Amino acid sequence: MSNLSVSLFGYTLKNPIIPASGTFGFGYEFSEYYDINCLGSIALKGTTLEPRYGNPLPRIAECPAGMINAIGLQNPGAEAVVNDELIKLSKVYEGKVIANVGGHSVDEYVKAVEIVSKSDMVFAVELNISCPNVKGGGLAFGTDPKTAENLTREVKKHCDKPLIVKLSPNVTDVTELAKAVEIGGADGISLINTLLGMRLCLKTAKPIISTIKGGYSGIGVYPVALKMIYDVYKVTKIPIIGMGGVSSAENVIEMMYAGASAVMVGTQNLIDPYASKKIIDDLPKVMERYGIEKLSDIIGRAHNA
Amino acid sequence: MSNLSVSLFGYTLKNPIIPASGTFGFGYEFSEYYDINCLGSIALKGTTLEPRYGNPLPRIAECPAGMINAIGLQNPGAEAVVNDELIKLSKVYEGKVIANVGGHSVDEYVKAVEIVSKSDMVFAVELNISCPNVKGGGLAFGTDPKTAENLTREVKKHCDKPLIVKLSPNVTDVTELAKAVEIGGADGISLINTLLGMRLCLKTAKPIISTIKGGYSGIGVYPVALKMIYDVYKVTKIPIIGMGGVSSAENVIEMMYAGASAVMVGTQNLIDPYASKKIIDDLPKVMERYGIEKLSDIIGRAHNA
Amino acid sequence: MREEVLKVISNEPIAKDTYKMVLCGAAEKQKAGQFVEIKLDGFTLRRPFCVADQDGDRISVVYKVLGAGTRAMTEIKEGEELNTLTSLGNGFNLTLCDRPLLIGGGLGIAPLLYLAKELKRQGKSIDIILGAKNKDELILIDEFSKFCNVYPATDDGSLGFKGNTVALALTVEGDYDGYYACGPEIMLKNLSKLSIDGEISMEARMGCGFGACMGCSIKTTGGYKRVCKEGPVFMRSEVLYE
Amino acid sequence: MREEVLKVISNEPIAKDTYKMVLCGAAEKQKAGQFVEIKLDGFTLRRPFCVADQDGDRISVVYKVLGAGTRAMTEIKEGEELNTLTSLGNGFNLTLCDRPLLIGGGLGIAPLLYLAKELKRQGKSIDIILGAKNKDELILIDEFSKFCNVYPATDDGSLGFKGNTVALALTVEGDYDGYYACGPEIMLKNLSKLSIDGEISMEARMGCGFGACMGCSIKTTGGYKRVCKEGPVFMRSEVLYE
Ligand SMILES: Cc1cc2nc3c(=O)[nH]c(=O)nc-3n(C[C@H](O)[C@H](O)[C@H](O)COP(=O)(O)OP(=O)(O)OC[C@H]3O[C@@H](n4cnc5c(N)ncnc54)[C@H](O)[C@@H]3O)c2cc1C
Ligand SMILES: Cc1cc2nc3c(=O)[nH]c(=O)nc-3n(C[C@H](O)[C@H](O)[C@H](O)COP(=O)(O)OP(=O)(O)OC[C@H]3O[C@@H](n4cnc5c(N)ncnc54)[C@H](O)[C@@H]3O)c2cc1C
Ligand SMILES: Cc1cc2nc3c(=O)[nH]c(=O)nc-3n(C[C@H](O)[C@H](O)[C@H](O)COP(=O)(O)O)c2cc1C
Ligand SMILES: Cc1cc2nc3c(=O)[nH]c(=O)nc-3n(C[C@H](O)[C@H](O)[C@H](O)COP(=O)(O)O)c2cc1C
Ligand code: FES
Ligand code: FES
Repeated sequence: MSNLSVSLFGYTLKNPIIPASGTFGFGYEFSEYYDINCLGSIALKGTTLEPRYGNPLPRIAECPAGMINAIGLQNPGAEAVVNDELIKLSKVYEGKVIANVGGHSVDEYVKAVEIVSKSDMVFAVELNISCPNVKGGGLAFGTDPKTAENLTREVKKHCDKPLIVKLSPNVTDVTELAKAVEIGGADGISLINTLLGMRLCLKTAKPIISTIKGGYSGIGVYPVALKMIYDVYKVTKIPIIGMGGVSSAENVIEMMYAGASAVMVGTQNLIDPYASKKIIDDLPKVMERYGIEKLSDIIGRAHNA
Repeated sequence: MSNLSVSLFGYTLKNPIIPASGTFGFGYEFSEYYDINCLGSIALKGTTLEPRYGNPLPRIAECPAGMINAIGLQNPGAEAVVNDELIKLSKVYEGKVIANVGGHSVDEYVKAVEIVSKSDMVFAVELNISCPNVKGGGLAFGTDPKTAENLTREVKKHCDKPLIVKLSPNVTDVTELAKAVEIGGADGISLINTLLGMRLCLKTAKPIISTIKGGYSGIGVYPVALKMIYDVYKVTKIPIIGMGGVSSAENVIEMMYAGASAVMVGTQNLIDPYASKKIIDDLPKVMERYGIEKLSDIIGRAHNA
Repeated sequence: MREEVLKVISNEPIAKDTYKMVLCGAAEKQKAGQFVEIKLDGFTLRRPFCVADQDGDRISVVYKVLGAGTRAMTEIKEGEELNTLTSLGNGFNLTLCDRPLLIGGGLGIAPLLYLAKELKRQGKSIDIILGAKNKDELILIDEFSKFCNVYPATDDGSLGFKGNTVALALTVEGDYDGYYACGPEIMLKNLSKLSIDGEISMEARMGCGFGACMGCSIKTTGGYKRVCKEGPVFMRSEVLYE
Repeated sequence: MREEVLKVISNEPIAKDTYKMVLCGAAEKQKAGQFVEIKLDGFTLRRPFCVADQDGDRISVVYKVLGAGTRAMTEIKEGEELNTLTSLGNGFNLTLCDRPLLIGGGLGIAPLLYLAKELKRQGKSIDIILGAKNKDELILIDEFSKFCNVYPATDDGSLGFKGNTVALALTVEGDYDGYYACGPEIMLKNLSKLSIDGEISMEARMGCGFGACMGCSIKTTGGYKRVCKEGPVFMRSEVLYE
């Protein structure tokens, strides 16, 4: 029987498939569709210290091979996530999750991380320093290596769980950022967040989403994600969680070859609510086709192939 | 009757559709398929001072919403382009073309531009400072604003035709590059060149193309291209030639709304040899649907809408 | 929510740029006001449409050609199978009031047909205002006329009341203790001018359609709510327009 | 090159993971050695396949399941229409020599069938070496046997000569004044060991298939040439392997 399990920071995931932050809510609603205990883990919707409504509508625009979103980190705030959302999730999910934290200032990040990392259900915290949809925050931390390094260091001081830093693809050289957050003390790196993109209305010539630009995700970003994961694997020693346009078990295997220790599925969950489950169900068959017995064996294989 | 003509540097194009460099060879072979005189203009295959074979095979990898190429600027050299290729083209094409020039050093760029810009068939030169597929050259010029500015200035001194500088999307802030080349004396800007991407072979785990990474193009890059054109339009006064994933007349209109004075069609020519012609044929109908009488009226409309 | 492959029974124009598509194979009874999402070949996101009627396992939707997706839908042939998500959203509250006024503008008329039938089954008498730009764009008027009192309103006066649906509603609201409305955003917004409250069915650009992406959240007096999950039907009084 | 919509007449397995697809509607006679490119739903690039036979407006291709595209091809049903580009590439030179040896390895056997028929029509007698890993993977042997002298070669000796096609060819080359070969790259490369020269049909990952992208250029003694345009057939002696 094929072995799908992978290990992240000493925690064992039954498989490497994790729904990506922002595309799976706080998880429990998907348990109406299938038993979410089949998932490797779950990345929670991006959480900030205070509750946020996010950006005005429209927040969504379609693209030929994906979508643009400008949700703007709508969330009920860190306290409510721990006290309400995670309680609801604990009723339907036995595993542990990854909390995803966004912010505008070092202080805000630190405080939000302190709150969410206290929850027993959280086995790692993912620091979103790459959200293109929040004014004056997010992305700025994700484009300058020194700023990213300092933020990581400050947050790490107040976080007793493994800290994953999520990188933006909207930079000239993502490896600079990766090296910086590793020096800053990150335990893992996740990438990619969304690419900056936009769409215009053919009738009015106006931007479709309210914030003009937004974050582009879906199958169209896959080759970009793969390249960045491959490059970051070369320059860092900490585990990488890969994502960006994954829509099949084959994509998962290719991303693990490139260097991902686990793989997040984002936009595909929105197109097909059963996507993450289907990918997990397909994995053994596809592994067999390519002669893979143990999924964890293939992490980074492209680099020695 | 709808008016499709646009003007670039005082030269009138019967329509804004120009096959993109590298996806249409030197043009004349497409005249076996249709009368290429319907085209607004043609961007020639990237030309260097000396002949180049380019990269080893494989040079092509497929992606879910596009392709990766690593041609590496295969071309017969500037002299042969002027003396052979353009002569062949002149037999089947009455219009004027855009010569596309690549290089490794300022000197090489300057000399190649001097040669190709002498041809009567060339009404503008496109400087490719963003080719991801040539070692030690191309892309480096395209990521640092100061280097790009200086190259533009030097080339401009030796170029008596309008000079278009083609920008890379693989940068943190494309507007910095745009402003730099405008200061350097560029008469126009074209964007985007390919995004960096890669694919791995599922059987061997090895990169599919010989150079490991390559340039990603096709419908998957469209929202990224649109956003960059929109941003560059805001900060520069010179005309923009837009491209990246264009596959329909609707895409052309949207790109012109964003700020493009003309639009190049690349990968779609490879998927459908008749693509550029089909888009031109579709334009009047689509213009009518959106109440557009004169195509040149809509350039940059998104910015006042 | 249910993922279902439904078969196209028919797909015919019923007015200018307006089509009715009948799909069969639905396992569940949809509530009036609920919507379905259709996956179209070559498009990333699903297209949401209100259920305009249900008869056994047959669901119909009425759609207007708006962009590339709905244009492609007009090409779909009888017998083709479509991947859909059904039973989406909350639906209208059928016990909202005793003497309801129905108000439909433009394509918003479609979901009210199914609602009207359901209310009729409860024995209620149905008065409905149907509004459009002009007579030719007024859809489904014959179908409603069979079992409802129809009050047409057209911007150009080519049929019935000259003016918009809200203006007409203001002249009759005294006779009703509530309303159900669906139509353009401006109409729904202006319904606050009525002294009675009612339910409105809203639209938003959707990422998922089943509550996962927060792409469709609106502000309400009860905090933010998702059009696709807590909606698309809301009390007019709870919606906070920006 | 021609853009043509061809209709699938049949699409059947003929060996392990190997299928034959017959398409009808081709307007032009393809040359032996030319190839067609098929656009598959959901895939960006067209898939190139050699013409394995032509009978009037019917073209057949023989393909092996290799990746996602060819796997999807096995699902294509009779009656479906496929967008194709036909008459691609140069094709074999039918007047290359008087007494040719044909050498086919693996899937490379397929295009030689059409070639053999064309040569036969010229009145030439056809000797062909057919190679594969083992007996079960040796395709089309019955079809060739009808009109050619077939010399099988298998790596495991399960049929005919034990060894590869080139090794077998070396033992008989004296009888021929040229060859036509198609098969894996390593085989084509090793044909340089023969003292006679001949034509080889090459493969390359293609962007376009009709000469526009330079994705398939190889080095030859006559400069770089495109597999899709100046090829896929080249003289063995002109190809410079790296
Ligand atoms: C809950 C709900 C119920 C609806 N019911 C109906 C109905 O019964 N009949 C009907 O004709 N229309 C209905 N609509 C609107 C319908 O979904 C859009 O007209 C349709 O999605 C447009 O698709 P398109 O590809 O033609 O347009 P495009 O503009 O090309 O679509 C691009 C993207 O924008 C989205 N989009 C564009 N316009 C709208 C809109 N007005 N509302 C939501 N998304 C939009 C599309 O779904 C797609 O994701 C409903 C919308 C919602 C949210
Ligand atoms: C001129 C020519 C003639 C051919 N004739 C035949 C034939 O008669 N029968 C047959 O079975 N195969 C033939 N091939 C190979 C066939 O094109 C590939 O097996 C097929 O494209 C694989 O597609 P896929 O989606 O299954 O593989 P994937 O690996 O999923 O394809 C990914 C991409 O790589 C390309 N690709 C992968 N392998 C090859 C390859 N070996 N050669 C070229 N492109 C490749 C695909 O076309 C696609 O663009 C020929 C190739 C060429 C160039
Ligand atoms: C609707 C939506 C909301 C998202 N919200 C978040 C978020 O809150 N925090 C975050 O780190 N990433 C967020 N992302 C980014 C995804 O987690 C992921 O990095 C990105 O979409 C690329 O993966 P994909 O192509 O598989 O979707 C969001 C993406 C989408 C589409
Ligand atoms: C096969 C191929 C070859 C290319 N060669 C060149 C080139 O020589 N010079 C250049 O400036 N751009 C080159 N490009 C980039 C295109 O001109 C264009 O900028 C890019 O592909 C984006 O447009 P598209 O998505 O429409 O293809 C090439 C692209 C492809 C696909
Ligand atoms: S559309 Fe995704 S939450 Fe409503
Ligand atoms: S595949 Fe494009 S030139 Fe040969």
